[in-house]
Amino acid sequence: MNDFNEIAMLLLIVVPLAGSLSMMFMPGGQTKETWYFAIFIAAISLCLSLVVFGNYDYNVGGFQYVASYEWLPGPLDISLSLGLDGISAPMVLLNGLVLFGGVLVSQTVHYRAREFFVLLFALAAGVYGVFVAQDLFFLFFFYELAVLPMYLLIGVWGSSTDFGTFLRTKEYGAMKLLIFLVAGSILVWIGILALYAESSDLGAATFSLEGLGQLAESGKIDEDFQKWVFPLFMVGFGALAGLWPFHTWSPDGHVAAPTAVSMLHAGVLMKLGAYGIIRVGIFLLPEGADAWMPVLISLGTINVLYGAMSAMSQNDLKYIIGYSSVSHMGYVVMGIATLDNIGMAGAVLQMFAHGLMTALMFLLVGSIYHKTHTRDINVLNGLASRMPINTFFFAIAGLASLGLPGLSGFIAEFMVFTGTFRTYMPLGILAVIGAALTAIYILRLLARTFMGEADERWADLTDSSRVELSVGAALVGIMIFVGVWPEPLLRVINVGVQTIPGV
Amino acid sequence: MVDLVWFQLLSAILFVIGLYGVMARRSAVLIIMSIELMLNAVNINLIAAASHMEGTGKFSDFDGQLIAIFIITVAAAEVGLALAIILRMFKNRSTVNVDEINLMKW
Amino acid sequence: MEWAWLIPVFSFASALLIVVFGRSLPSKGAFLSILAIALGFAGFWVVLISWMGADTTTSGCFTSENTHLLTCDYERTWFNAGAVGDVGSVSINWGILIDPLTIAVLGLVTFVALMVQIYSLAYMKGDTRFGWYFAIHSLFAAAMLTLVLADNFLLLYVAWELVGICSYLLIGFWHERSSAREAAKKAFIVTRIGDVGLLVGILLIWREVGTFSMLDAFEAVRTGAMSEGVTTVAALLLFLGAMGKSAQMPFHVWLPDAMEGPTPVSALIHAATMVIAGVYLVARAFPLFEAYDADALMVVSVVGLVTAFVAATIALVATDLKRILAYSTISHLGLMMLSLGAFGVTAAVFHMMAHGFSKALLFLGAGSVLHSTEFQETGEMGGLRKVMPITAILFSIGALSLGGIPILAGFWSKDEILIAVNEHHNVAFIVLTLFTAMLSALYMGRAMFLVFFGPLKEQNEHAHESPLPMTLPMLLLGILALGFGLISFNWPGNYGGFGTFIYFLHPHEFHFEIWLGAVSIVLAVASFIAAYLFYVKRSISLDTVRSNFAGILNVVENKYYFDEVYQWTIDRVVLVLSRLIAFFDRAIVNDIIVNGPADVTRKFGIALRLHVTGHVYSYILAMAIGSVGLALFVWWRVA
Amino acid sequence: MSPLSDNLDLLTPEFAMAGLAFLVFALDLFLPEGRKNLLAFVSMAGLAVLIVLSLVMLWDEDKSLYDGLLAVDSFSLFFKVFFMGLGIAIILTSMDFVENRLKHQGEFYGLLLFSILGMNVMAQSRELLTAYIALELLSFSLYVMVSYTKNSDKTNESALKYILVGAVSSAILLYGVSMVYSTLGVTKFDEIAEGLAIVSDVSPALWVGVGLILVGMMFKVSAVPFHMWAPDVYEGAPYPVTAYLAIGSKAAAFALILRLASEGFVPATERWEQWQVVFAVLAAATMLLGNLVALGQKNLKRLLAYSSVGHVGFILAGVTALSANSDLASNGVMFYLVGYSVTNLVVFAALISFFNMTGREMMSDLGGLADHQPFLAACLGMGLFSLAGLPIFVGFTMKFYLFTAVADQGYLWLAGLAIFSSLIGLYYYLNVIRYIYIEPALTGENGEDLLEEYPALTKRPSFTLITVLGTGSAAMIWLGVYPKPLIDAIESASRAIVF
Repeated sequence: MNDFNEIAMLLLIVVPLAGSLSMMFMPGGQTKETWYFAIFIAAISLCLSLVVFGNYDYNVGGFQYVASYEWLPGPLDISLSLGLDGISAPMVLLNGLVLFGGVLVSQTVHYRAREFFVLLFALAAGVYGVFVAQDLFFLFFFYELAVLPMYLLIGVWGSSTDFGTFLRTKEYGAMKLLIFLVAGSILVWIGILALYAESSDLGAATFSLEGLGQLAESGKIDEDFQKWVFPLFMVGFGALAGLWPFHTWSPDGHVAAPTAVSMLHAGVLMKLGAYGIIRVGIFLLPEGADAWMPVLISLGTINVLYGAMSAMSQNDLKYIIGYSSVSHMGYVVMGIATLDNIGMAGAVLQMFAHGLMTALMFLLVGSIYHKTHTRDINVLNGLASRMPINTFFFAIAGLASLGLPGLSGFIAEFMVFTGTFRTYMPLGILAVIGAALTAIYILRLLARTFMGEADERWADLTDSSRVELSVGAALVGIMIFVGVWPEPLLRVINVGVQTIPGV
Repeated sequence: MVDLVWFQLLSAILFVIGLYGVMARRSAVLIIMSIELMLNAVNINLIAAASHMEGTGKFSDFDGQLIAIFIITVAAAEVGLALAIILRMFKNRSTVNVDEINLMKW
Repeated sequence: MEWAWLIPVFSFASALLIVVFGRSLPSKGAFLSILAIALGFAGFWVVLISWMGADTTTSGCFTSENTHLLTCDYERTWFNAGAVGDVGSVSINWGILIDPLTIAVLGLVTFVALMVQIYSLAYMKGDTRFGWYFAIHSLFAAAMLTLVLADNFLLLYVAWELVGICSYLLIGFWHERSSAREAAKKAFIVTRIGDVGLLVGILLIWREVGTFSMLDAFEAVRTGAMSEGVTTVAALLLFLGAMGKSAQMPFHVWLPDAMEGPTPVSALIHAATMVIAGVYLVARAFPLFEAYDADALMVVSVVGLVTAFVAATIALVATDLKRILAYSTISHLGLMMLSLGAFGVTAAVFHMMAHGFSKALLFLGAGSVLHSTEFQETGEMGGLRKVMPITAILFSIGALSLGGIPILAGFWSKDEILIAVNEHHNVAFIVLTLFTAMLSALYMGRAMFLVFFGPLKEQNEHAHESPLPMTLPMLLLGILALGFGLISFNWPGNYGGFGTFIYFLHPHEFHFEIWLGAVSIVLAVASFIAAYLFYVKRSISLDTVRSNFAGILNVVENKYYFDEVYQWTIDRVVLVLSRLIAFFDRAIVNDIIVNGPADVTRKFGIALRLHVTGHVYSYILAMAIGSVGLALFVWWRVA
Repeated sequence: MSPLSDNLDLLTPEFAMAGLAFLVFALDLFLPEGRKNLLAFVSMAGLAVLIVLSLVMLWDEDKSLYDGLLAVDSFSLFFKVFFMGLGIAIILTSMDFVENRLKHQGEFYGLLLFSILGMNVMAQSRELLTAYIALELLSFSLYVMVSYTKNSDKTNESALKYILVGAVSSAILLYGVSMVYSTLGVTKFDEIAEGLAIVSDVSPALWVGVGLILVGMMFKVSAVPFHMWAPDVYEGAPYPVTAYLAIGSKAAAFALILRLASEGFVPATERWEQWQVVFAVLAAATMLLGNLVALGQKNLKRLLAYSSVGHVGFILAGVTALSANSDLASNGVMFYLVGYSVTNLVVFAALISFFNMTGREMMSDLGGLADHQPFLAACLGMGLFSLAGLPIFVGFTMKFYLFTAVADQGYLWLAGLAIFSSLIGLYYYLNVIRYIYIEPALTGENGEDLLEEYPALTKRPSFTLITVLGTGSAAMIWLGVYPKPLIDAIESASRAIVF
């Protein structure tokens, strides 16, 4: 059984990667067939994700299905080590879900569909890789792999928008996104090299998370060293998590990105950053983390409030959701920065919850944009009467976003609040206020876009397609399920959080 | 015997003159000649060093002279090649003034 | 009683079923909703009876040290935050807490909800979103019942938010109207401000006590584990939540606007049930409020009194029938708060129920009028008793009850409040309370007379009495509005009156303060007569009164400019700040801090390329300089 | 002291290579104009045979010939095979170009073979004069190849600049050699190391000499501030020659630098640690300037020239990190050389293919390439991503390896700077990718469709180029995800020079 799981872990990376490579050789122009094949690959990935998540034994905890494949022995000591713990297991599941949903709704991609899926699966493979890698080299390898296809995905299949006073072209969005994220990753890279050099000085040169973790645990890593290296990871990974003030790539990226890419981008990609802060920053540099947490949690709080305030005066649906992502990732950051078992578990759950919620929102916005060719909430109106299903889903997603109990977002935010109250109470209060601000922009969006009398120009609009309906229903179902009964997810997360040093 | 330092000094002066010529001259042919001057500075240095310290046990072979001969040979070939290119240049552009040879820049 | 959790679950299930299968169900699933709430009502009786028969030996039941009441608590783990057994982990429970307070409110909610849903069958007939309406109604009922049953603050908060969202959805039910849309948004956001306080309060209590269980929190307060400062702050924070939900000043602005929703919704949510959640919360968390020096209670009573008075004055001048009722609701909610602030838990709960039945009745009556005349302004009505007699009678019962005419339910409960206020507060309070009570009678009389008495207008001649599904619920509610007050008496048997059923610390035998009762009766009757003279006989000219108080009236008619202040705050502060931040984000953070270095780098690169001049001698010069530099550098490093 | 004829057989591949070159020259005389293509195949076949021959004959050899002038060890074998392999690839890449755009095809291949011979000897030489001669053999061949399209003004100019600057640089190099010679009296690397280690006085002559030798090397690899010739020469030279310059001559120079540094400088450990930082500064300046200046380039060849300057900076950072007790840095440098060559080969092959079709070489000309040449676009895109250092391509892995080595030697700041420079690099690589994938196809000057003007754009690239592109791309990915076999070979090679 264990062998089976180990293989499944390897396949998690191999299947999308192989799918990506093999699609390169498919004949071009056959959109439908390509889509079917993509669904096939995504379905396998989803099944694998479910399998590894389902088989994770939360009674035992720790890293499971640990397997190591020799890659470069010798002084560098790099091996493809895989393992799953309570933090990465939900993330793997999330990626499986969002990927599958994203591929399904990419039915509307007709232009160079083959290349689109090639890149999409490369991205997915990277994301899976980051979540299961137990070696800094591979973690970083997959991290960059997940970022790289974004440029083309946005640049080629994205859309440019003129906002009157300023213009956001897809080229700009794509370029900024990639440069920004790679700029973040260079800090990470420097941090990784510094860690390696340090471990080499200590006579145990390695990139393996386990080895470095043992060094950290034994307290051999100098505290001053930790204190200057940790911010590298904090800011580097933080950039991908949308940490203020390194967040501007995110809304602009969303505005330019096509639907499936936005889904994956906000749904899972931003989580890589937060995951990296936990997995690399806090696990390997506990003392450094401890010293920097006040800064991190302050930034997280700014994220929450600033994102919400910015979202409030946006007029483009995607900007609103983009800034809302910034705001919500703030809760993740805050939860992490509490270094508290509830706060941290809340952060991980928030990653999952926000992933689903925001994916759903982008799906729906994509559907609206596809049909109306606008995302301006001043132009759209009364869509509820034309697209009741879409409206319903959007309302659910919006309500999840404003932290309505019974939906996944609430449990997560609530746990973050509790964690924060135990550690940094004043900031916790600000976070609660931030959650209230969310209501303002979400309701504004709902009121402007969906409610009211529909214009005549929207008379011919059709509701969500069957594919969108099923994806939306599935996502809503999971959101409600997690909101009502989070225990299946939380018990896994709880044991994962348990092992974080300093918690 | 004259001290080695003087030879080194002579060689250095020659070399710098050659270098100056390379930079100051505008005709490609004269630049080539300046380069020859630099190479000859090298040769003087080598031969002086080799002959000066013969028998001190430091220099077991005629290395210096050997190198010098090689340099002379290679330099001859180099000049030949360079002149061919300059000739080609003159045929195409009717000038060998390096001031005018800057189609490609930045 | 362990199975009491089923009561909300019925309604949850019905909501879910209607959403998923609604289109293919007969009557779009409305019957499911009614069935569920009827089961809930039955459940209420089961709970009541089994509680009566229970004692401390019953599983889960014990006598509360705080209230001295028989309390039953049942809980199951919902989820664990943090691994089980770890330091700092918390188990979060589903739990129900059954004590008389729960039971009383349970009865109110299930009964009124049942009535209103039956009423809605006819009222909402033909609406395009008929099924959706009932789905939310069910969801609301479920959430409200959960709120009432919850044994921990977290679950209460969950339900609290859910009722809020249902209210939002129902106010905005006719979202095609922009006023409805705005009202819904306003309602949600204003209450949400209060919710911030509530959540912060809950988390603060958790921080101190380490659990969300109410009983544990009360215990901590009682034993002094929670310090005075924290307790007071927590209580005030909870009260902030209550103020939002129960439309206390200055958060009352949403409730009048909420009248944009269908009238049965106003009856159920914005009169009888949801808005009392705040009062319920304060009553439920009373041990927190009354602990130590009960500083928090002072705040509660002042807020309640001011609200009651201010809202009453507005109700007096409002012209929209539903808005009159809405301000009346606010005013009465204020009275309940005032009562709580005066340690009158029993009185508050009693009034909550009496008001609930009466106000629901009034709204349903108003709905009946609206349904038939399609007018909402009282100016357009008059004399309707001639065409809709049943409605007229029932509406009048409700109005008289709220006005405080003896033997009707409202009289008894108002009297209890007056007694509580008289006992615990100074003269100013009781005077103002009495004055408010008088105003209450006055505006009730005004509404009643303006609508149903006087000459019938031509435009209303086609109006007709409403169908049975509408009148029957009104009738049932009318009976309660008439007779509910009787439960306050000591009846033979082991029932010792309402004050022995619900109390805090010690039972209140029913008693009657003669002079207070007399004053209040006189005031109420006089007010009704005055109203009759003003609005039916027109024997006292309104215009002279108006001209005498023109300045004040202007302020009152503009609702004390609350809306304007809020609007200004939002337009000039929040939105401006938001635009500022958005602009800052785009223009400063993005265009300067992010794009800036990138542009500078690129321009620098472009400028830097000029060093490759294209002249071969400059290359050689660079090389020469480089050679000298490099050689010297090597030498310098070594030397 | 061994006689000159000692172990002469170990040089068989070199003799054979010279013979092959002469054979090509000779055959050229006899072949009719239309059949010159045959020469390419002869050269390639010869190179292939020589690769096999070298592998069979020299496997596991570790000999020093002619009293230590030449080394036949696994290091030189590695580079020999690498260079000859590159030769085959370059010939494949240039065949179309040579056939359609150049005269005197025979001499082209012959000169190419001679330059490879020079490169092979560079990798083997352990003595300054030998190294110099080999270097000049390579340079002279390149001078001629650069000026191959002799009627083009640009080509003339680049050839003239190249030879003038090159001659000056070799004069400087020789002057450095003469200084070292006149102070230490030796020219062999290992003896230089001994001399540097024991010499106690810090005579300027010696160290300035060492510095000037470095200048000669740095010119060859076009490190800042000796890089200015590179963009001009790259731009003016015929496309395949540009590719060859960027890939081959640079790799050979680095092979020489590696051996010189690890046999001549590093063993004098204390001294090396003193002036190691010189390399670090050179590296830093090179990588920063190369990448920065590339930001403003419009011409693809110039862009790639500056980009290669940037990469040289990275490799120099690796050279900085050479150490007597760890082979990580030399492994890293070699891995980088191989990876960079493969990647650049793919990029150039794709660009040459495009040039063959259109004769255009500006960045904006690539607009819409993905639409009419998806395969070309994909290869070019992958190559550029690899150059930018993104996974799953070798560019990422090689950078990671090299920078780790740099950081491990305590030069974390240099590694950090290198990583930062690659970020700058990413921008302009992405810019090219933007044209390929995002921008619409360019229309001609009169608004006509590019496709109409260049009907070749609708046809497939030639078979030879597809071969190069396909294998190159596959190698790029393969080395990126599983470099172990290559690293094993590199480790055994670097053992020959490090320990």
